[in-house]
Amino acid sequence: MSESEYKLGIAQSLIGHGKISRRDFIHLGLAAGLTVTAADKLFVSTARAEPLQGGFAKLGMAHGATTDSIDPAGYPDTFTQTAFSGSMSNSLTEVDAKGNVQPDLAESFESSDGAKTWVFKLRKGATFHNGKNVTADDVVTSLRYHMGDETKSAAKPLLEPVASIKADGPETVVFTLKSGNADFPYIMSDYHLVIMPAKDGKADWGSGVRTGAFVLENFQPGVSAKLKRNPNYFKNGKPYLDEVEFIAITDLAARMAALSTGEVDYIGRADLKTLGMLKRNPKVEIVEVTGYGHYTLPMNVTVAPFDNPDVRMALKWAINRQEIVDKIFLGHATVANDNPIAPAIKFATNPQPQHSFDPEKAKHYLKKAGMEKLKVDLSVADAAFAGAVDAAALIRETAAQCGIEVNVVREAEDAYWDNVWLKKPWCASYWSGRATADWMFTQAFAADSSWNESFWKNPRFNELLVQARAETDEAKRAAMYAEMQQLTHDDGGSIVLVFNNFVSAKSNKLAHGEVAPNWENDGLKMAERWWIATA
Amino acid sequence: MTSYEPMAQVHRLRRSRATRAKTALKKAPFSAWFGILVILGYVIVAVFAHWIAPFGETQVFSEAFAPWSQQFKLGTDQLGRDMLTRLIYGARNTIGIAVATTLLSFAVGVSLGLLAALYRGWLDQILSRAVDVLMSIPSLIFALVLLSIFGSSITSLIIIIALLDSTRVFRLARAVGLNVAVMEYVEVARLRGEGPKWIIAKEILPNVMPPLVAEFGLRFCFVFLTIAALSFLGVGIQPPTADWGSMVRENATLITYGDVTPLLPAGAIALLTVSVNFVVDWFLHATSGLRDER
Amino acid sequence: MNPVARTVLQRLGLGLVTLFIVSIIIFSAIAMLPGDFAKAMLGQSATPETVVAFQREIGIDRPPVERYFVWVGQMLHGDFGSSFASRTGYRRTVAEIIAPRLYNTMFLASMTALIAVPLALGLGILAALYRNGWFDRLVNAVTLTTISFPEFFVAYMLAYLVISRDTFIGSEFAQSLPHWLAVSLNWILNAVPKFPTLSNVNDQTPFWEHVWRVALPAITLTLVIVAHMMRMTRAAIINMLASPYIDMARLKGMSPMAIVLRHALPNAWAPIVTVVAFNLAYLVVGVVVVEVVFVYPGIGQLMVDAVKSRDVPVVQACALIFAATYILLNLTADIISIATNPRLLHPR
Amino acid sequence: MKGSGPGSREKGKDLLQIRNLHVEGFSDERWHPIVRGVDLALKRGEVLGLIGESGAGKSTIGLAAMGYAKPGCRITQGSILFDGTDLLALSETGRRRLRGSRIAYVAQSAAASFNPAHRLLDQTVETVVAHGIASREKANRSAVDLYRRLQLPDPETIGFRYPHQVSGGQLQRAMTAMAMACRPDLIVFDEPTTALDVTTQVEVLASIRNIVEEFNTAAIYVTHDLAVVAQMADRIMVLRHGLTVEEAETRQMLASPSQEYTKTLWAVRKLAKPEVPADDYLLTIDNVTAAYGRAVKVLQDVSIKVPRGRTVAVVGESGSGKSTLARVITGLLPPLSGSISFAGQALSKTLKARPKEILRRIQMIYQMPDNALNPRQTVEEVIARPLEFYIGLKGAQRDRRIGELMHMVEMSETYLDRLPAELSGGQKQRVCIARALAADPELIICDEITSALDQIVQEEILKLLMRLQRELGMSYIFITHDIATVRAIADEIVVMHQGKIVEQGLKSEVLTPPHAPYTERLLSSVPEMDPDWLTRLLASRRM
Repeated sequence: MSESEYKLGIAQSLIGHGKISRRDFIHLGLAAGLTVTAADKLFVSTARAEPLQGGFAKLGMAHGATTDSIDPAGYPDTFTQTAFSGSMSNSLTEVDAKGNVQPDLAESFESSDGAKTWVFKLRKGATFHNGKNVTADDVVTSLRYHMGDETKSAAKPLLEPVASIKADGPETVVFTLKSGNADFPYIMSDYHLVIMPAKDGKADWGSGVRTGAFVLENFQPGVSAKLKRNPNYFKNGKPYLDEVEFIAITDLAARMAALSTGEVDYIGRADLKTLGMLKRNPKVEIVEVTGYGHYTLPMNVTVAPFDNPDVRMALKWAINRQEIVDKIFLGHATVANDNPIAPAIKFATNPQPQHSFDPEKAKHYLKKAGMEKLKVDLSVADAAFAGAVDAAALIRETAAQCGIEVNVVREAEDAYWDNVWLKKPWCASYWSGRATADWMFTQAFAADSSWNESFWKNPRFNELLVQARAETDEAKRAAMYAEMQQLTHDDGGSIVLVFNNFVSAKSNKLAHGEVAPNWENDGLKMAERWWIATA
Repeated sequence: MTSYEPMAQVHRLRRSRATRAKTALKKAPFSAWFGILVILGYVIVAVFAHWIAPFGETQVFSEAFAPWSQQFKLGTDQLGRDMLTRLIYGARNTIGIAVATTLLSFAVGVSLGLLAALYRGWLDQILSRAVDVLMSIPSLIFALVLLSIFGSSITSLIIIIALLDSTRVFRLARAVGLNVAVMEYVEVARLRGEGPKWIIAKEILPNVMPPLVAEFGLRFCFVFLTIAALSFLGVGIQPPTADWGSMVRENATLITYGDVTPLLPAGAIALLTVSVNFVVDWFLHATSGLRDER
Repeated sequence: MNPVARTVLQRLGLGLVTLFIVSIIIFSAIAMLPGDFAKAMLGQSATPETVVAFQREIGIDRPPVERYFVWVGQMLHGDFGSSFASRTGYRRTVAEIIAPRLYNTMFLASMTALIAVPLALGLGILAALYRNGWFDRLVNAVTLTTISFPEFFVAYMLAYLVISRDTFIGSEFAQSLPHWLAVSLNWILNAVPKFPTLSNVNDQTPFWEHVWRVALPAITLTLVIVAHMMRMTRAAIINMLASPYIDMARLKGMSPMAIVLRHALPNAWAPIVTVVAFNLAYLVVGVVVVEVVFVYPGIGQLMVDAVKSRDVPVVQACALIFAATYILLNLTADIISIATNPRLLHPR
Repeated sequence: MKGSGPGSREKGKDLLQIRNLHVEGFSDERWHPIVRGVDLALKRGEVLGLIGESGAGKSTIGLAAMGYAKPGCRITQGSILFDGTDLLALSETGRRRLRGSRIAYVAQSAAASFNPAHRLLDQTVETVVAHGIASREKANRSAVDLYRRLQLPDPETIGFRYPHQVSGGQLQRAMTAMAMACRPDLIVFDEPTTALDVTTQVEVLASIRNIVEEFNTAAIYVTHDLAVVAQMADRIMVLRHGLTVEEAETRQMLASPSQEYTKTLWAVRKLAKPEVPADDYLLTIDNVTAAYGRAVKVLQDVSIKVPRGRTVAVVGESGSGKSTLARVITGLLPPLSGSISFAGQALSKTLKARPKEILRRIQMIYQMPDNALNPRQTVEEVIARPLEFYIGLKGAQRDRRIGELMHMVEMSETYLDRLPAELSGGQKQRVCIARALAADPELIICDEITSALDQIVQEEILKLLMRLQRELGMSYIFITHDIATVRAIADEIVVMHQGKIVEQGLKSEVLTPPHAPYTERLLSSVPEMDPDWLTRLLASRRM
């Protein structure tokens, strides 16, 4: 090893601690016989490998409203989810970048009784921001906040299958479920189910005292939230950043401009249209990950003509999904196949045949249904998902070639979920996706789910759903889930159009590891996981 | 001229309104000519949109964001619809809606304003106070609320904006109407025993036309921009109907990168409003009878 | 009674009635909107039980008429009430929600007014002085053009100017231009100060940074409102120039500047201040679009947000503030009109 | 001037010489001449009267003497030598320096010509200060002095008032003070008393004459009123259609006008009609009291009887309530008390309550035909409407009747498709008369219908009305402030002052002494064609 190589080695170790600048490092690299590019690459990869401590990041969020609060019963969008759940708080578990459930505030969890009883052990030494130890009582109170008749929590249906929660000593929590569920730990990773200190037997969310990597310093609803590093965080070394500020920038153009001018270091939901142009900016990088989220067009199968499976099939063949991916999502999405389970999720299959735009097949099924022509209303608003109206416009054009007249009804954006979804026979809908097949099916396809958006009640499907949930043999489970996915594909009332990508953009000042796909903004935990790349 | 010998005066043919307009046009400055030609152009495009446009309003082609080419003169939009076609239909929809709105707003505002000016008293009080109330509510936000209640259909768009806008028309009509209502020829008509319909239609209205016509142009521009702003906030004219406001909004992020696509509809809006303003300017100047110094 | 005092009292009384009616209109309008706060908040994840529990907690399960009178009762005690975003033990009063937003809005409005009003008056006076000359035509054409663009477009264009300082030279557009043109355009762009395109401020923002942050919105609004005020100033002055006393002033040998400033302007204040008041009111109540584009936390966006989430107490308060602003500014305009008109100020 | 008083004036060198002046005005899309080659000379201390009908170009010449052309006018030819300097050759700045300081102007309507936004004193001294002639304090003191000399009340404080707080006659004097402030060499008086009541006019004329004499200022006095100019001018120039008709010393001009046109001007004053006593009464007004709002009563306890087929002249100055009387009769202003009966029947107080037939029988003609004719309606439309409305005439019948009416008012049918703007003042008034006649009325209320017209036209209109009365037998209520008109047309006279009737009766009774005191004052204030009239009147009043 030459002297310069030796120096380079030392320098490399210094990068991790932020003690050497990119420029100095490249100088050393040149001395060691590297090219500038190679030295730079080495610097970046080393820097990534060894996160730096310290620094301040401004993160532009695509949401934010004056009604936002730190109450975990709400958290309607990425601002509150990222700033309050992901950065400030912990749930019992979390989902890693590979899609596997990992303990978070819990240290371990195990099941018994056919996955009906779950025991979670809490992490020792985990404290709230005010120094108090996290106890099983806190966990029980926090979760009960989302249960019962009086709760207003959006997470209430999640905990519906839970029969009882008990504290077993200060460090153990025991869940008894109404029926077995092998994926229960995944549910405990939900962003609503954060652990708060108990106060007089009630979850104290108002104080903002949580367990997470950051402590809330200043919050102006709809404007910004500033958080400071929690020095006593239970995860060693984390977080890397000293301070983060979340800024609500709901206007797309403004968000893009803010990143371009360096006024923020990161933006969620980048503009797909101008992504190509944004890429040209050498100071900006795109962060893209295929998520679990998907856009659907649920048909109410209890209402004519959607009660006829052939009509449903005709419509499934009358849509050009690739065109929608290309035009609405500009390629930043994956064609879906009327199967809500994203390819990255365990047990995902791709049922055959792949549904694509085929006027002949569409006409064939239409004829099979005993119809020459079909006229249906499609109720949409961009409140369902951005681009829903445009997508409907495209569907109208392709369906027309199959003898189907799709009348696009523009619904009001306000109260869309209240007035259109689950009310109109055919509408647009969005699912941010769930980490497991069971979770997804249970919420959106199970016969008794209040969110069964197509009112689809396939006996075989529902039978399999219950069996698979409690089945612990992986191979058998896989077979069951494959059959269920085939059923939703062939018979189901939801047209699953595409899986969306989470497309965000950051300045090269920020660095990160592998990005988690379960939620936006690195599984909502970017503040905890990301760091400043260069000194 | 004196009437020293009234009967002997040489008979001079009264010039018809058309010839008057002709002479006025001849004297019109360049800006007015420019404005008139542009407005005419827009009207022709709007009326004959169906025949002029190369493609259908919502016809989709495979290539989105196609560059300018022989087939797509101005390229295609985000869904692969021909930009030129959208612009042309946008002219029809946007101008049509703005004209309808402005006409309705004037029908309501002028008739009520002149009635208030003629009768004064409690009718004037009630109308004026109602207008005060309406004007004190920010119109953009109020329109937003009303559109959410009644839905963003074109009919409700026209009616709501027209009603909110008619408050300003009412004020102007009332003010100019008051000036005319005190004229002696109106008194003559009242002494004759004429009803309000005659007095407003025949005695007052013809004499308040110049300021009202000028205001019509300005309100038209304002309505136009209001619709664009509402489209920007997502409650204006709804897709897939082509309209310039939402076309700008859909592509607004492109501006940041110097792409000219969103400039086209915005330019179309601006060109029209500038033209209308030029014509109004000239019209006001020509009818005010006010002569500036040489 | 002094005519000013009489007008003020009379108009304030009327203003109160107006405010009362506005509150009824807004309340009924919001009541007629589909959905309510609970449904809006829960969105897709709503279940009937959670909605009912939510409604009960914030009291919107009561009939609207009852809620309205409760609200009026609070108002009469000077209490603007609590936002629906409040929770048990975590009260968010309307006043504390609105106060910073109102400050921001007033800040932007005053800054714009400080630029726009003197500019408009100055340009209007000069245009009247050199009427029909090249200066007049130029100012007229430029201002006409600026009001002809939708304001969000003006806003985006300004933001583009700032962004393109860095990106212009590399853009396709620049490459399609001749080199010398691209270079000189780039040079001009670099002369533009690097105004922030993001005007987000909060209560900890220092004063001068606040000023700096609202530069772009203030310039946008200036471009939007200057034309109207300037044209009215010009028109009002020129209108006065046809008066016999202007002829008299000319025959007294006054210079054109003295005629405009001393003889025409003092009599033209009434229409000018009316238009200025109208535009100032617009600066307070009508800038929601600009707030959205520059992410400025003003009261307009707050009201739009509150309408979307059906947060009735906040909507009501915003509407009343807007209406009061409008009434007070108009009253001010009237007072100035009276104060500048000796006939009204000193009746015979 | 007439060599009376202490400061008998000596005339000095030539001050102003205008040669071959041509001025054009722009209207109807073209330039056409207003003044067509006028020569004029004025010596220091001399007063020249310019007289003529409207459109004669007299005001334009007055302004040209200042090197000024109104907006929309231009001086195309000629020279204007003021004290040896050609004003037209000077720069605008140079001319501006002369205006106000050496040549001053007194306008017709002081109320309109004072800037309403500034106090009188500020406006009086403005030129002095702006031209840098004196300091502000000195100018203020001098202004107060001028106010005193012009016999303004409270000269110390009147300057602190705003124009609207001062009466018309006082304003006109204040304007003279403003013109005098720089002690100019020349003042142009442009009809300074035309808008004033006769009694006020006398005082203003006297003040102006005094001050001009006192400072030995040269003046151009523009007016249409011969009697007035006779009091003021040393020399008179008669103008017509932009040309000089004749020019002479005042006394000579009055005594023996040489031109035919001048003689017609002189002749107007002599129209008179013998009175005819009443035999039957059409309209009876009993103890009527009226007010606008709750303000001061404008009419107090007024009783008038209007005989059938005769003319009652209601005479009074502005504010006497004579126009209010017309509004009460027509029903526009319901009286507070009292009653009116028409043709033996009680007349409803409000317009609304009156049937169409009653409305038809009472018609009204206004002072300003410009305001009384809808500028957007053609003559035909104007006359046709009452025919259709009251009588229900249609088609050929209506057209024939329109022709008859046009004939009655001595107008050619070729005017039928004209708009009011295309008619002269006299023609407009004829159209108004035709409109009134169209209703076939029994009573016509004429509210100052001749006062906006030139004298010759006035006479034609009066003759027309008298002829129509003879032929159609209508009654007239003739509201006027002009004694000459009263002499011409009235059978009976009602003199009003401050809302009350001062005197009423047959014309001969009222016009022959002894008069009521107010009538005396009114009658004596009417200027006469005698150059010494003013001097005599002032002398007699001083006694």
